[in-house]
Amino acid sequence: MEGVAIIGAGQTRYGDFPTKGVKELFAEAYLEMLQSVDRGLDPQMIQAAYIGCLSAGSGFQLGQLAPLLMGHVGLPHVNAVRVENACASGGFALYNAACAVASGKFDLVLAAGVEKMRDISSSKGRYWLGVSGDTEYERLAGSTFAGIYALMATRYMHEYGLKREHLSMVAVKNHRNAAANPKAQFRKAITLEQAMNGVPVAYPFNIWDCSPTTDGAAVVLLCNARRARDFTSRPVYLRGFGAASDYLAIHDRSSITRLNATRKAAAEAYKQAGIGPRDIDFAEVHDCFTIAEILAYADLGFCEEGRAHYLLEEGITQLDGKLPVNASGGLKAKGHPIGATGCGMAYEIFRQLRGEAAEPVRQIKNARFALSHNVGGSGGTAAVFIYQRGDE
Amino acid sequence: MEGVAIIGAGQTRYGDFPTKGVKELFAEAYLEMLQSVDRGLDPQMIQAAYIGCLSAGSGFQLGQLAPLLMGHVGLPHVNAVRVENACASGGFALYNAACAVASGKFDLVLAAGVEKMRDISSSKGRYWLGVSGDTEYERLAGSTFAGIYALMATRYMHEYGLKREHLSMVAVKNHRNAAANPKAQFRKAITLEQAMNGVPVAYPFNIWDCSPTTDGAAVVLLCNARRARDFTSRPVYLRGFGAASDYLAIHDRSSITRLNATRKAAAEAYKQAGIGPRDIDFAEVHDCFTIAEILAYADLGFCEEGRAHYLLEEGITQLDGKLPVNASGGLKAKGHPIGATGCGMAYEIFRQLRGEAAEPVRQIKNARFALSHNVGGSGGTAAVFIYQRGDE
Amino acid sequence: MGAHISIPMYQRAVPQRYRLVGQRCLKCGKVNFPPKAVCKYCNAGFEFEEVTLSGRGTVYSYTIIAGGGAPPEFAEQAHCQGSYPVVVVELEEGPRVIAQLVDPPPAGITIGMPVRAVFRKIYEEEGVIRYGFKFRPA
Amino acid sequence: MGAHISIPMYQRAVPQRYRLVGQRCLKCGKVNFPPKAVCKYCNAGFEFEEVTLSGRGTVYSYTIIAGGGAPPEFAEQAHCQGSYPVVVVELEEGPRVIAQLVDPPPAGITIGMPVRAVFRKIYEEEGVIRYGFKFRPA
Ligand SMILES: [Zn+2]
Ligand SMILES: [Zn+2]
Repeated sequence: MEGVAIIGAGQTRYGDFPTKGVKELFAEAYLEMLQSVDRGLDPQMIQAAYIGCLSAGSGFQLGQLAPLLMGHVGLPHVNAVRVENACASGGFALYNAACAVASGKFDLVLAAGVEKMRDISSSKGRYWLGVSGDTEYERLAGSTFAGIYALMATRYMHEYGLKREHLSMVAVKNHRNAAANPKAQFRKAITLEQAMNGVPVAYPFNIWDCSPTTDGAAVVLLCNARRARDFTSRPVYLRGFGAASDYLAIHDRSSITRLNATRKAAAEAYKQAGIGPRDIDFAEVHDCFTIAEILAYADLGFCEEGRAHYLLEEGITQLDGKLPVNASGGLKAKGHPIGATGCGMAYEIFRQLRGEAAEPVRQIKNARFALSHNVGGSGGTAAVFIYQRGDE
Repeated sequence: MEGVAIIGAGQTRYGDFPTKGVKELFAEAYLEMLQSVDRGLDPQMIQAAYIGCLSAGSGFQLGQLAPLLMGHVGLPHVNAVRVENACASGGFALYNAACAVASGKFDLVLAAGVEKMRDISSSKGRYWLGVSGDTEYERLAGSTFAGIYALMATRYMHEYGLKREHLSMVAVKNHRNAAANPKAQFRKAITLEQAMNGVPVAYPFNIWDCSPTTDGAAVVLLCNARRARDFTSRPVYLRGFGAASDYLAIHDRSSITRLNATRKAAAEAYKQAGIGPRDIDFAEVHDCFTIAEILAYADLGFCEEGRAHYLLEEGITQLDGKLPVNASGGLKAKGHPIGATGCGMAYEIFRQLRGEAAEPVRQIKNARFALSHNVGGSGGTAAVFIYQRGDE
Repeated sequence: MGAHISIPMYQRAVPQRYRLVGQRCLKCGKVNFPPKAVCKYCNAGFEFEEVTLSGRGTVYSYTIIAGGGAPPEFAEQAHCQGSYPVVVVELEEGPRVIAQLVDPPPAGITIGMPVRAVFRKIYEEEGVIRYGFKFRPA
Repeated sequence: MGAHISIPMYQRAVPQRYRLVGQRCLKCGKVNFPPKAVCKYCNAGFEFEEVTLSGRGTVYSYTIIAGGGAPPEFAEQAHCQGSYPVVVVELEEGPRVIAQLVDPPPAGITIGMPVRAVFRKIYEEEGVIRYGFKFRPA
């Protein structure tokens, strides 16, 4: 297998952009990616593209979004395909782009994600978004996507003594981080009191426990590691990439206080990278709901099962803690344009590891290894990536 | 790069199955695939799955169909992802499964496709199917999917003197082939007169120029070529695989009497296989409309541009001709369950090259190399595969 | 359209929705619900006998869907009730299943609480009432 | 839902639909229509000046959509007209574009026939009439 490096990355601001469609969002991220390749690149050298998207632009383009986007940016003949695993679509785009480079068949492959969520009324949006789980059973039970994660949270509280405050501590931390991120959707810190008293959504969640609907796109360019320094003086290496799935319906799973897809994906990524959880300097994890970040801590090996909320109490995952998690603000506050999220995490890590976090206050210093973690729906799929700073 | 072999394949009958949903169709093809692995296989050895689907079961499961299907057949934790390029979704599933094996990361990878098209009323179906092209422009012009291919046909007639009869000759040939295929949707030969006088759909097409709506699934198991004979005495090798895209809207293309995506994908596949069009003994090509098979002949190098209809006049692509095309009946008469089509072609070739065509009358003899060709929509994407018989 | 359950799709699962028909794996003896093509316990058995579940079980987890956030096909119910509980129930035959809880106890839902299945209207769409099981305190 | 063009999406393309606004590539000088982020002729230019197309061109290819097979949002038109022609037009500035042809000549449409753009109702959906260009014989 060939080594894989990231040599460029771009991302739109996340938010609500009525004047931009899916093509405009993608092009904006793509052009920023091109500019980030510091030794220059002829775009016609790009050979393949993997594009993550769930709703295909709020449903207008059900088929073949990938060639539509590539034709829009002057790469009409590239081998382009859409990959879809709900909220992990971007992560699976990145995973399969990495496989394509690792196979030796291609030297330069694009991984991208895009979602235009705010073009449709919220009633239609609710139809689209569904439960991101097993529609035939979970949706017919009257549950929403929030409801499925809420069922996990209630059980976790029962088994491990998690309190309502712990959920809110995730929201407070991630909003604080987003406040410093110029590309985040919500640039506003919130208090613990606010976070605990939002409008109810699905017990035990209130509105502050839930990620928003977001327009956005992210693009990452992968390169055979042997050629990376032709294009940039500061590549970031993708040392490990893992992906796995689980029963889509939570009622089919043996436990709902862990995500087996994350555990299997993480094991694959750590093994390939030859490192363990203790080597990770910072991480971007999938916090579509506050409980999701809490589950991720143990699933990724940052703590033992059932002990995740103590990491929050101890401040370990704050920006100034020992293991910052979601320095970007996370899905919760940076925003969650479904298909883009997995690639947007890679964008954040690429910038952080190169010392290019947009504001000095949010730059994580002396980091060598980072991890990103992208989950599909309620854990039906997951992808985990391990990155290494390249300038050593 | 590692070599890639097909060691098993299964396919449902194609047709209209009111009692079977997307899970049941997939399971039926999967279980036939398992049985075809003649030296036996522990399914738990399967490491990854690529699943092609456009409509996700007529729209009920917009996200994460892949883990839903894998959980249904006892492989809940496999790395599973949906890939989508409209009618080429199955071909891109096969392509990416092949890349995954070629990378050396996996030894056993599933490529599958499924489509449940007949669960919804035809008015809703027409919304779903759209134009399989650039919706924003082609659909707003009032065109259908048939209309887009009809525009290609009209121009082809103008440039190269193609006649209405030539279109019908494709339909007659493929219906004749399907009549002998027990898995085909239409098992009935038609006369040239019938084929020329069907109900109009979009000039110059009538109903006999168009593929039907179809329920169906197909599953192919890929293996690292070095391990193939552990599982079967008669592997089929995937010697070349190519994929490419083009402008999605036909008005953006420099020519509409050729598919550049097919040409680029074929060049990649031929180069990898180290053979040329003259080495191909038979082919399954993408005949969603009769003109599509005619375009494919030149795009795949079987003749020069503009001379495809002479191959029909000379009977070269008939079952008993020098280069049989669509022995299965093709999309036209075997049926076209969108996401399944690309993998269904691989199923047909796997069976033919192993001497297992279900009826002796349709067994192609002494074939060594075969080709399959899967197109997305009106040519926005294409994938081409070259297969070699393994028992020599 | 979106996450729409078509009428044919709904009809194919009527034995499950009306009568909780599951399947006992002939290889490992465990009961799958909803049905699978391959047993989810042994990941190997693919032959089954039909078994109708008792509908008795206990609450494994719960949530309360707030009215404003209900899926559109449940909007009417949410409007009338303000909010409604959804539970995961562990059935006495082994499988867990997700459904609504009716008549929740005034003191609140608790994990471990015994419940039993009841047959109820789920919602109406395309002129067809979708019926199925919900649970109520036993 | 399906292949639905939302109102915001329609509105973003109003300059194209109402006034045929294209873009001249500052690198190669060619005219793109519909607009692209990167020029489709040189695959390199990404800076453009706006140019309003004349709407004059010739028929590059054509089809006639039969009434029964029209997309649902065009069903009313198909019902009234029985069938309607759709053409690809090569515009005098270079780009080709797809649209309907109104008032087709009684002797039939021919490739190479001169046409010009006219502003027409396309269809009505969600209470909003979508207007845009069609072509007619010049
Ligand atoms: Zn069993
Ligand atoms: Zn240019």
